Amino acid sequence: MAQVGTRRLEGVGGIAGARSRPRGRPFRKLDDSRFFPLVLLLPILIFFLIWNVVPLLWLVGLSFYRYDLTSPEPARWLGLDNFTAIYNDAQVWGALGRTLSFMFFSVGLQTVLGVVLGLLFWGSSRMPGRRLALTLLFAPMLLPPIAIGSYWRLIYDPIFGVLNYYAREIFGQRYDFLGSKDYAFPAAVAVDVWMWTPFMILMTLAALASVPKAELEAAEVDRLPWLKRLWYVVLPHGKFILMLGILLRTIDAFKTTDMIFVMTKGGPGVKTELIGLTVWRRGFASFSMGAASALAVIALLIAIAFTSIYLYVLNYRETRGQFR
Amino acid sequence: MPDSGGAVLEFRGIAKTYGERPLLAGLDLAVPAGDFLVIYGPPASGKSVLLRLLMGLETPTSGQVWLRGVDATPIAAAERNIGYVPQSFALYPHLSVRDNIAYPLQLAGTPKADREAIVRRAATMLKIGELLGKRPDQLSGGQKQRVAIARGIAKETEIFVLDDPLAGLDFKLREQLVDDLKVLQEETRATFVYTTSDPIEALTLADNLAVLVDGRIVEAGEPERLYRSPAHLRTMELVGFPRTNFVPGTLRGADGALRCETPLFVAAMRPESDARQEPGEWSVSVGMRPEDVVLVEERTRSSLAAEWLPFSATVTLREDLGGEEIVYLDAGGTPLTTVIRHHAGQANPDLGQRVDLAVRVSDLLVFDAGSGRRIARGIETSNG
Amino acid sequence: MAEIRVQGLRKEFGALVALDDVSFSFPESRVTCLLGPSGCGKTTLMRIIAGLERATRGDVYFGGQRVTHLPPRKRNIGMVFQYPVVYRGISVAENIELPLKSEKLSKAERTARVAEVVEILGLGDHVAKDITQLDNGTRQKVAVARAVARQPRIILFDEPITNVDANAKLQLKRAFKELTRRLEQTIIYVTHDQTEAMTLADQIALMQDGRIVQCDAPRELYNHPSDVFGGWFLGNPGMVFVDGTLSANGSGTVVTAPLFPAPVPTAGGASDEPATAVTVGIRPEHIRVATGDAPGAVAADLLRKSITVGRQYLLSLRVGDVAFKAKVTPQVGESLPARGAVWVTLPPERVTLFAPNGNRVDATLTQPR
Amino acid sequence: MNATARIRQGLYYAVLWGIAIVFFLPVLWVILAALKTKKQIIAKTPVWFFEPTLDNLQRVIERENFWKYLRMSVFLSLGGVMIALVVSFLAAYCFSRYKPRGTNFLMFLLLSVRMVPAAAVVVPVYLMYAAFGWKDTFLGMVLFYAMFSIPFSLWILKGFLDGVSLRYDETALVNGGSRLHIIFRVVLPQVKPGLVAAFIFNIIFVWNEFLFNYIIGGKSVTMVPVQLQAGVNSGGSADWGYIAGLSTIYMIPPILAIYAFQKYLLVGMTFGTVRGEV
Repeated sequence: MAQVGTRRLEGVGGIAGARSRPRGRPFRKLDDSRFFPLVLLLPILIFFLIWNVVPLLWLVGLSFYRYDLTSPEPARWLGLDNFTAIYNDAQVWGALGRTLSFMFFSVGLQTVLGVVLGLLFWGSSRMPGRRLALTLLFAPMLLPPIAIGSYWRLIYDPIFGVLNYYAREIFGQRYDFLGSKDYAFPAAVAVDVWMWTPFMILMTLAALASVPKAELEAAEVDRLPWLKRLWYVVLPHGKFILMLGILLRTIDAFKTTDMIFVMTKGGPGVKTELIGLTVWRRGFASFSMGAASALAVIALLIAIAFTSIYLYVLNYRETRGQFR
Repeated sequence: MPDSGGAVLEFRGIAKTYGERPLLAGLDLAVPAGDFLVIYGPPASGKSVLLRLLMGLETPTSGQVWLRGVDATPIAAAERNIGYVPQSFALYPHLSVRDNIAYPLQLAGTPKADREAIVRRAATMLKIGELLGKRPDQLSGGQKQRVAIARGIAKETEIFVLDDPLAGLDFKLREQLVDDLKVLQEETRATFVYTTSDPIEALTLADNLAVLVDGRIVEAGEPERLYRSPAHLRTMELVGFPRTNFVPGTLRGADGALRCETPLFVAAMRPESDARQEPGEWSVSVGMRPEDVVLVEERTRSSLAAEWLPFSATVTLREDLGGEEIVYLDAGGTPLTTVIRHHAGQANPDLGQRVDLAVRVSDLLVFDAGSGRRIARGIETSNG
Repeated sequence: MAEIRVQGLRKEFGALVALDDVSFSFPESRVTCLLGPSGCGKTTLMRIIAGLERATRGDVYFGGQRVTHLPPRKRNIGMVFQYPVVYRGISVAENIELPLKSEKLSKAERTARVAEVVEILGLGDHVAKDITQLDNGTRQKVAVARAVARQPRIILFDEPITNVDANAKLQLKRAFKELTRRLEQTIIYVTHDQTEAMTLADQIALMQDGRIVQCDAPRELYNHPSDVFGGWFLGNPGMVFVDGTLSANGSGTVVTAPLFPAPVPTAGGASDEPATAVTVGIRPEHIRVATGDAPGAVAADLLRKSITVGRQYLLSLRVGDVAFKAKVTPQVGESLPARGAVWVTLPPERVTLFAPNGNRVDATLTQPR
Repeated sequence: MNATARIRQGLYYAVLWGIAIVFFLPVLWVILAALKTKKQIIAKTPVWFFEPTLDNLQRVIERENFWKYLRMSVFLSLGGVMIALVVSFLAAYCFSRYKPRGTNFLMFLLLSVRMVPAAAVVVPVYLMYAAFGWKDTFLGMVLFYAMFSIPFSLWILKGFLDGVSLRYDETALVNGGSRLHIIFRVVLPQVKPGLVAAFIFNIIFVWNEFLFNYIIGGKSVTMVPVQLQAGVNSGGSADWGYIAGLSTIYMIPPILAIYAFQKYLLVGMTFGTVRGEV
């Protein structure tokens, strides 16, 4: 036993005077108990149970049934029939393929444009009215998608649309952007690009802000050329946030429904019908809930896969401690 | 169970493991009332965990914490009534300095008038009286630390725990705060338990010093005793600045005499106990304090008495502390340091120069390389 | 190689004056340490010299050339930052070489320069390693190597060893010492650590509140601070200060202070002025402490003693209500009791006098006859 | 700074402002439309300069139930988000401090479900609401929006709570503070920025939400976007003046919010996984 030397003083107290016995507490409080963490979690668990688990089970269950709201007959067990039907459904495959190319083009364009414009905005911190300019810039992504869809219907309108007028001024020709087979899809992509490029600008600015100031200063003192600075200084720090941005956009592009719904309803034909719209249509246009659920289950799985990738990237960075 | 024997707080057989990893291993320590105990050890030696066990913020895997004569292990942190200065300042950013300091009192339900008086007193002691109206983010690092200490001591209790409160502060700030803390403790006569990994801080503050290495207390006692007569290699290494020089060697016992051979010298030793009287051979570490390694002028070298062991080394760096200088040396691959004091008119070697050194046999301490325990020391010659 | 001169440099951050009209010359091919507590303006001064910060007023000259308005890349300087800046994704050697690639040097020349700095800084074992495999200390060495390899006229160090562990600190100090012995460049080294400054500098420029208060060789600065601040800031602990009075007594001027048993005559001071307040300063290691009385000694209370650097003893003492510190040798320290009555002597030749405004008084004390 | 540098900087800023305006142009066009007469809206040659009329806006305001829908938008947004903040703050504290097993899994699940296309979730939710009779009830709608806001709030708040040192809790604990005291008096004041970010971000989401309000809502809990969609899809020729007017009024709060809380935008848009400002 390491009894350290005996000491001459009797301890008499601290600055406030000693009161050596703590005041006893008559009863053990709830928050000392080991159930306290559970109490904190209870509300979220209830929400999770009622609004996530129940619908999820419902959804998965329903996907094995034939269940039409319009028909009087009760739900009928189908097994995997709904899924095989989807597998054989060219329309679904078409919508999936269209969604993929929508994601590819719109996210790709947003990224390129966003990075370029973001770099342009780098160093604008002392711009007069910067806050207002950024508000205008970021406005598209924060307005109701429903409203956005309707604006663009107005702008794209073949007769009085402002875009058509200028198209004719320049190309001498009118375009029915949303009504024509050739232009509807690019027109939808264009709206998405307009709406979400500001997001990629935001992410690029965040990525640039994550580059330590000293490293930029060192590159300046070391006289590195512009491109080398981007490559050796900016990219190693910024790529992570940029990656998160791209992933978030990909997940979000997969979900696009409202805006298309208002703008084209998937038309002309199925030219702009994305998977979200297909699910919606199956459920609430033809009221075949079973088939819609099966499709929803598939969409769900794809979304979970995307989210996993996102979180994996996020976690990878945290565990590898790449902050320094 | 041993009687607590007037100890105001006591660790009995404390062990703590996180998963598989043992942080503290069977640790006993008793602290008498009014003591300034410094728990001193290298970073990550378990100092903070020990304090957190004392505060009741962690539960020991085994063993007990006794407070004021009762087993406090099952008592919640809130009921232990200990003043606490955590490692990072942890000042509440949304409260003024005054409210930060008054915080423990407010929680304890001290009447408002008394609170103000105690806050004033604490602020005066720590020389932050004029800062009471400010917010933490308006303060410098040293001021924040003073506020954190004031908050820690403004509590109606007689036991205070300070977890390396000066870590990360500027040199000059530490110098002042160390002094103020010592005076504070002597004036209040409260029991202070303090951790640090700075040797000078530990030596300056401690009434008693507990050297903690790898979750074990290797030695505890008054700092001067630990400094002069360390029983363990780690004690000698850590207690004192600059760090002690160690030379690996072999201790040989034959014909009732002990000899220690190192790359630098060969010297006669005497065992610490009879156990080492028998013939044998041990691999050892020979410790010599930097101030005991002295620079010798070439011409006086031959006239050195037999009690001095001469060797030579090359100067690799001279670090000027102002009042004294640390000379870093390389003696055939063994790094060594020595201290020279300018005002004492000592030798003044150049960087890269080969210099002659000597150490007195009686200043050598020999430690078992395996256990780290002291097993022998240099023989004192009668005329020394 | 170039002398660096700043002229009437002023920097304001809002209401805060970071640099208060600093005019100063950093001599060519020398290591000048800017030393001072945090917030004294030393980093701001260096950043203005580097061109990373713009002065509110004043000019910077390299050699004879005015560079006030040049961006950093046109100033031909090297700089090492507080936290190790390395370029990611490439090896140590490539890191050192990267800036050289923009310098229009032959491949052979580049390789030779890299090899040279690698050798000086002892990076030989690491050249091929990826930068992410290195600890902070080694990274900082790489940063130093990169700055040096370009052979700029001027190299600036901004507290380069603050953020590395103790062991790496020592290694870096060795490397700096070695570097500065070999290099011909003008070097400015910013630090708040007096030991670093004393160890590495040819001369130290001590800063306080946006001004350079003194510039001298390290030992000179330590031994003869030109004001109270220098005396306090250097040393561990810093100088001991005691209030006293300077007055005339017929034959000359004398200093009266609680730590002197009788007035001590001065040499060189003015003699017929009325009594003025003066601060008596002495380094704690110069104070003599003994258990017995001696000529020139006063009785003191020893409050505490503790072991400090190299087994010296740090003593807390009090004479009347004046509390102060002294640092004594192991032998003396051991002979003293833990607390109690002792005798304290201030050797007059070690005492420095300061005026009430903090400046050193040009007067030396002499042994009382 | 010399003259050329100043001119160059002026040009640079002008370009940046230009970009911002180009992005805002489509929105501006709608705002202009709201101030035009019907004729001006459908004029074949775009009308940029005209005498503004408040007719459209007046029509919007006077339309039956406009205030009711707007009120519903406000109540549902505020109500849902406030509930979500309370629920997720408590949960985030638990996750951050007690680290119960399954923390990561639950956080992952919550986020995943939120990332699923709304159309996929709406089917079972609709059936559940129909079965339990929660359709077209205020409580059903507000609780749904609370759930809708919980995942992002939880992520944002967990991130902020992890940034509050455990030393704060411990200091309170050793001084006799209760857990509830720590949660509401010690930690809460320090995560205010997180609360603001979560609040702003989620409220904009709910404010703009359409699909669920359309499907599981009904006459008594209709919000403005549903009304907007009804306007757009009302037979052959839409009443553009009305739509533009309604959108213009409805976009004022979000635009003001972005202006006022711009520094929280990044935290919100990445639900706390990227911190900082731009």
